[in-house]
Amino acid sequence: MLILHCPYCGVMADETELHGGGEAHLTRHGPGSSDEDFHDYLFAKENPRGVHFERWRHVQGCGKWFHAARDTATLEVFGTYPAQTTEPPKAIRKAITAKRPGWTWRGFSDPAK
Amino acid sequence: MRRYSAFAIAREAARYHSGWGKAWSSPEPKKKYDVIIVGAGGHGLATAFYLGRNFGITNVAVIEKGWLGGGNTGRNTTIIRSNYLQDPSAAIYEKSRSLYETMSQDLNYNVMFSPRGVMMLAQTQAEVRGYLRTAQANALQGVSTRFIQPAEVKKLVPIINLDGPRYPVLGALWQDRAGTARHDAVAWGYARACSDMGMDIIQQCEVTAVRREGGRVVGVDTTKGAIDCDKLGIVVAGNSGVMAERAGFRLPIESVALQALVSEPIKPCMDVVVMANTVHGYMSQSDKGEMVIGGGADGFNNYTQRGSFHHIEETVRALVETFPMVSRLKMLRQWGGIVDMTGDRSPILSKTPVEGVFINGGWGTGGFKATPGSGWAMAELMAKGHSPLTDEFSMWRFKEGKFIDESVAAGVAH
Amino acid sequence: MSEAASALSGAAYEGGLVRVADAGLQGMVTLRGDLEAEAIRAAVREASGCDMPGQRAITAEGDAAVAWMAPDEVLILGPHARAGDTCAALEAALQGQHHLAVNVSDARALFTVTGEDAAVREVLAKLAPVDLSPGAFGPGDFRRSRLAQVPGAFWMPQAGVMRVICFRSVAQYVFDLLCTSAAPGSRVGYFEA
Amino acid sequence: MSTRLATGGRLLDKGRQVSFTFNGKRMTGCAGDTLASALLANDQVMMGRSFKYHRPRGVVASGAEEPNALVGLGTGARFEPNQRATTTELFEGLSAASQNHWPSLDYDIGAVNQAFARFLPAGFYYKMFMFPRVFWKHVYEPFIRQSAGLGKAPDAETRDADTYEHFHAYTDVLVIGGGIAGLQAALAAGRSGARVLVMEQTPHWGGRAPVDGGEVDGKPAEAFIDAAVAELEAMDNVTLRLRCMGAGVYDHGYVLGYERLSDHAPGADGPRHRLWRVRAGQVITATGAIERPLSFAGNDVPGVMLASALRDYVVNWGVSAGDRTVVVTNNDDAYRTALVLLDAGLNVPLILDARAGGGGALADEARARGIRVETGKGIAKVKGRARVTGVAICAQAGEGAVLEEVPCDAVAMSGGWSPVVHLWSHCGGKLNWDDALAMFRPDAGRAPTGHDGAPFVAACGAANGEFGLNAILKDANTAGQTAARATGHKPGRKGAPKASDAGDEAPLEQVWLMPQGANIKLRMKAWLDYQNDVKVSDVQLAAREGYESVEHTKRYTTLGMATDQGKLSNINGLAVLSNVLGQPIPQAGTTTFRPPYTPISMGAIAGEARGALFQPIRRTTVHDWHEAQNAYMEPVGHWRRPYCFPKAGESHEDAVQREVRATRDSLGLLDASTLGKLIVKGPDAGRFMDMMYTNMMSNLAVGKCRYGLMCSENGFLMDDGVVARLSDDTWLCHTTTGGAERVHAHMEEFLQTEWWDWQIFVANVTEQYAQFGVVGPNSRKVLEKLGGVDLSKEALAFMQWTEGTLAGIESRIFRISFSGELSYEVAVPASMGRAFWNKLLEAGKEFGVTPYGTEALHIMRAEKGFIMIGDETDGTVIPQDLGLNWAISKKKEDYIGKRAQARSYMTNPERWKLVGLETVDGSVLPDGAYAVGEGVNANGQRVVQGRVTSTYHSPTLERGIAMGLVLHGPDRMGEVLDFPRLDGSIVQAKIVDHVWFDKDGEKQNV
Repeated sequence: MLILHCPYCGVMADETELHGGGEAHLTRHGPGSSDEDFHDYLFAKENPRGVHFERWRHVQGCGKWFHAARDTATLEVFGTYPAQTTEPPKAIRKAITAKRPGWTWRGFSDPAK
Repeated sequence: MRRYSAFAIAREAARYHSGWGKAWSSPEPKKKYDVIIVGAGGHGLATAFYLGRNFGITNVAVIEKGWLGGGNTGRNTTIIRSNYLQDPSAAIYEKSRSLYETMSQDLNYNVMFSPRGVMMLAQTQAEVRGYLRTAQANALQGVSTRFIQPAEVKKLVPIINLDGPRYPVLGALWQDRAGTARHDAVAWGYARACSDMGMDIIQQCEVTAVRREGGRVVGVDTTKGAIDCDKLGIVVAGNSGVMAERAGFRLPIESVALQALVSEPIKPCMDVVVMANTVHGYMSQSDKGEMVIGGGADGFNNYTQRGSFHHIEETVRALVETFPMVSRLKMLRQWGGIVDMTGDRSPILSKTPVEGVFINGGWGTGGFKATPGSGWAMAELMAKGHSPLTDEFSMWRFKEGKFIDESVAAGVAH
Repeated sequence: MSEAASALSGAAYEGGLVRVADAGLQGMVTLRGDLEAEAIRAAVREASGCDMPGQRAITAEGDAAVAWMAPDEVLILGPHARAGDTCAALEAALQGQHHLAVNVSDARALFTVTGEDAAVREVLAKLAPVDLSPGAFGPGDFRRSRLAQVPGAFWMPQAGVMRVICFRSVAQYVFDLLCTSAAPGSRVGYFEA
Repeated sequence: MSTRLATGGRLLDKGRQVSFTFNGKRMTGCAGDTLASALLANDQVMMGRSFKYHRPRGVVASGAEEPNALVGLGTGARFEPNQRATTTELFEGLSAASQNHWPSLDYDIGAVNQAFARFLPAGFYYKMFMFPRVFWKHVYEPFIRQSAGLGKAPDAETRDADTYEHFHAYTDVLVIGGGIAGLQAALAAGRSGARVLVMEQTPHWGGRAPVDGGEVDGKPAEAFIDAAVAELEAMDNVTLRLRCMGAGVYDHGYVLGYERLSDHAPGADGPRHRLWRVRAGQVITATGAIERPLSFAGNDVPGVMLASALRDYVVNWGVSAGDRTVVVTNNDDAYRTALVLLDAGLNVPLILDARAGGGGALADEARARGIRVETGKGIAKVKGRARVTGVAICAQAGEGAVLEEVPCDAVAMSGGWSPVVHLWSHCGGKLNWDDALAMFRPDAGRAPTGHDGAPFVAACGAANGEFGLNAILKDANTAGQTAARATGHKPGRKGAPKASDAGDEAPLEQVWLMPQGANIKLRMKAWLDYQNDVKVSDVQLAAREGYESVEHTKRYTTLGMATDQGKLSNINGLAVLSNVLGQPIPQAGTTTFRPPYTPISMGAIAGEARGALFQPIRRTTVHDWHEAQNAYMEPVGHWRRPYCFPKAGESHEDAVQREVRATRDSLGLLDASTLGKLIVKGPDAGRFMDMMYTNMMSNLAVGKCRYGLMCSENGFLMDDGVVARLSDDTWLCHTTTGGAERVHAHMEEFLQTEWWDWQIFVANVTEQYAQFGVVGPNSRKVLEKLGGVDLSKEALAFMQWTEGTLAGIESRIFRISFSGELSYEVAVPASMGRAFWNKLLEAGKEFGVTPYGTEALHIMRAEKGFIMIGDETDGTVIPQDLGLNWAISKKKEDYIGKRAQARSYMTNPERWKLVGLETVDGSVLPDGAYAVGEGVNANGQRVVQGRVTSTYHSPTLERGIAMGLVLHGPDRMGEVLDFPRLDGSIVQAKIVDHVWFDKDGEKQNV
């Protein structure tokens, strides 16, 4: 029973107000992309035991999509941020580094490096 | 192996059961095996068993990081059925169901397969059509199912409320040879039989790396040292993604927590398994008398194996609506199991980009019922390089857009 | 428009912890746009007489109010008969400014829950995963959440009064929920000062 | 015998007699009794039968940990099985029945199992019942099921008479447990100004302290409790709840509280149970500790009880379990029981202290008061079957040779205490083994962590392994202050009050089996798990057979899996297992603690969601009218739509056929309000629409409508509907019923997470409008009759829309057709929906206006060859399969789903394609039937080459028509396929064009 901060509403929203949307920071691959890229876009989802970036929608609330950085093994939430970005904000990445030094996720890692 | 029987028990009773030996041995690993199976859950042990039984491959180790049968094998709701819509699913689940029928005798271990019948309620017109279609498909697949009318539903399940204010029961898809089994016993029975064939079941041993040479597997590193092998089967529900990464490839799988609960035990009141998919609840009664209830999956990646609450809530209210007497029972225990979900919610039984490495995972919510069939098919795949039961379950099907989607019976209407 | 009917035609429930009533026809206009833009703020002020509310707030003036729905959305409340005109006025005022103004008066139902302040809070707290203690929620606040199994929103024009909005099609469900939550003998006593 | 004492009973109101029945026998207790104490007062020590061997069982404990005293409580609509007598408050008229026996508690046929106990060791069922195979289902299993189970099932046709509710509470600090630790923690936290919620599962504050004695600040513990409660009650920021159990601790500070409001007063106003759904910043578990039984032969004979429970019964409820009580212990605490019994005037012939060195100050006191104390001794065996008659004494160090037999009618046993760590552990709190105190206690360094990664649960008092009033109060005070600080409050300086602890206690000695060398016969009678009948010998057998992990042992023997979840048995079982394996206890580890702490009612979990509130029913503005016409309604999503409107005596099938004919002949009305309506507006709306739909939508002219298809990114057809262009920058999208929310979410997802720089707003206006299909040759006439809008062919051509005032009501009129008839859909504001519907009915009278339902809608669309989402599509179908290539723009570079549809299997010519199907004999093809091909596949399954997607009897064509997906279908017109029926017979159908009705569109274009 998660509770996540909605960066739009400013509330700590109960999981029952939210809808999980899977992996964050996807790059859409449309016509012209390779089979490999298209497959990865739709199916090859990150599934780490540890730091993970994912999408949530505050569906029973302001209706906005946001991103969360969360540990899938401890459920610790390092931070949430609006979905209108292609990479996690530096502050979020720093917050993760403080708790999980040496973390990486896809191409992202400690901003100091 | 000491044969189990009533006579053996009677003999042992005379000496207060002091003569029973170990059900399986727990040896230290050898330097090398023909085949290593990672994961001593039901599927992994079954794979080893059929490698030996069907292909004579017995130089096998089953490596388990925890205790055998300690994962989803012991956390599921024990339902066994094969009334699937799509041909590839029906094939492997029906194979599985038929193996369950003789499993106790095959293993000389009573797994209490109880062919009490599984009923899937149709509560909307769309579900009626969906299950009629399934019944048609099953008839051609050699799976014995029937679409039954409400009166027969009530006869089979006296505690059901046919006329709920929200979703009256319009009929049901009924598979009378489906049922339940004692989940732990399946793992224990296979373990004992594997051990008896000379296979090594190595518990408390984690595989930390998969060693490869020239794109081919040569062995694994474990917490009990390096072990060589010619072939490697990864059968680690809930951890498939993590193990695949150690073998150097990615899987189209996500891990989520699936919720389940049981009530306090009561005297027998329901002889069949009932699944109500419109309202998201299913229930059966264990031999101990507990009502065994399956809930939904959390909508986010999760490795905690902890119970969550709101899916339980949704399930319980569905059951109270469908079986009003449930209202005055009590929830005894709830838990979560980590299940692997693929892009089409069907499993992956497949070769992998690493030669000699085979993957069996992604069973989602359907793993337990598939245990023997999955082991049978996986053994054939590993021994022969292909199996008609696994051909459609390749990990590359997603790239082609060739899905095995079982959710279609619950189509959305107008 | 004498034949116009609200979702439950003025149904009311008394005899429980609080009074629950269908508040009748209510004008509601959804306005989406850049809430920081002066043109939008001015148009809202012009159309409602209210200031642009801040995050999760509601401002009121006379029979009008403006509720913060999302960072790019407000709900303008006013008399039912005037909603169409409000839309048209916004449309006219916001020529050239990206926005969407749409009359949603009939898409929704509005209920009024009145009674002892603590009891009113309690009735809602049985349904919504929201901290409804006086320190966390009070007049001026506006909250979108869920009411048991459906989306809803609510605010307190004053102590002891809660206004609850839901979609029109589930008006009966929400009314029944509120009445059930207000059933006699179900006082919780959590919000007593 | 057990009896009511003249003195004692601090919780009783002895002046108020309460009558109740047990197994039909009338009995009397006092207000304040539990059912268990009242039964004891009536000399009813035996309260049930065990699960496996059906042995007679008496009450063992006095609280939530009770394994034996389970009863069926109440009758009829308020019957509930498996209620613990120890936590059931007595009320006037209570009716209870013992369980798991036939024909009666005293004479139980099932008790024959005892005679076979030797043949029924742990896991016996895994080793037998295998032959002959069919016997499992028909003989063995039914027998096992019948003898297992506990209470009887509530009646199937009776409906629960009670109601339930949920309550969402937010608090800084949640204290679970209202003993002195909980109260002190609450005081410490409450004084800081933090919001505090305290839950106590019993109806009383103070926990064990008033029974165990001791002084706080120089006054009796009870006075401290009263003062603490008074101070807490006076704080505005503190809420106290009795009869409210902390049931489960979940992730991110989520806690379930289970409040039993009227279990003690059935039928009272209000809900029976309330489920608290708490979000707490910090959780303090002050849940106390539970005494452990000792494992000796016959430790399950009625009359053998926990020493603390015997004490509780005397002090709290003024009842004695027996006149002569032998105390057996491995620690000093049990001496308190002996002293309390003496104080109550009861006889304690003997204290058996398994420790060679005996006890401390309390032991001295016992001796001083004349009690015989034997050290280094234990019980070899309890005498008696349905009731203790005496004990046989032996040396603890030996193998059980009997030294002496002592007559008695009760045994008080104490094997030490186990902190209640359940709630600490639910969410991942870890434990340490304390070898001196022989218990697992919370490891504060490995507490459960919350959303911020910081610990959010702290245990205090006995739950934290602290014993003695001083230590408990200090620990609790610290926990309260720490929790306050963690939630941003500043705790005061005030320390814990000083308490007077009893004198020195001698250390406990670990005793896991009595005597330590007990032979197999004794071990087979030494119970670990009372309810599930698991004995020391069973655990030993499991370990010997290789079930070495604690999870294996638990599952093989069923230890700890009963309704008490092993509260009394887990540690004892674990210790026995560890001893067999020759490993220290912590190495074996514990099983996982799962919520709830004690079972909670399903009714409470469902809460208000039952009956009409089970799920929302969405209603259109004319829902009531439909119901008043006795329409047969079908659920579609959360909506209910009329399937048909049968007249009196008319079958559903006949009604549907009538509705179709009436519509095609004259005029039909359809409530289409459930169709989704989304407005898409903005400078970039055109290109957005082109991405959302497979068709080109940006070039749709204002005033016109176009049928559009929407796919998922995975290529599959997900929705369809008519799109109208309202203005230069605004489109109105119709979706399927129930599709509105899904499609809206789909649009918002792409807008917010993919193209957030595009200027578009989407609004869901589905419910703003009531929308009605006015269908049939007379549809124009009836609308013209209503008047106000020019609906001539010239003014409003097919696939156009207009706005105006129809019959005085502001309307938007779409000239579209899903039936092939001349047809309009009219949208009016929902507040005018019913009024407009009435006007349509009134004006339509002269045309024989016929409201029709979803099935007639289906038939008419099928006759016309239109596909239906959910019939022709099932999530695996792409538009190309349905011959809808005309609706897929070739000009567009991209749309959602386009890339997916280019994958190899999507372009495979072997994909089944949509065709019409006509049975050769005119009959209706069975729903879902498959067309078979030649032979079988590699898995022995019949080869198939197509399937029916929808099938109807067409009243227009007076024959069966169907649509289906068939291999190379469109190239095989005229071919006849075989469709097996479920009975095995074959129905043949010819492949035909799937448009039957008015292929050229002459009717809809008039």
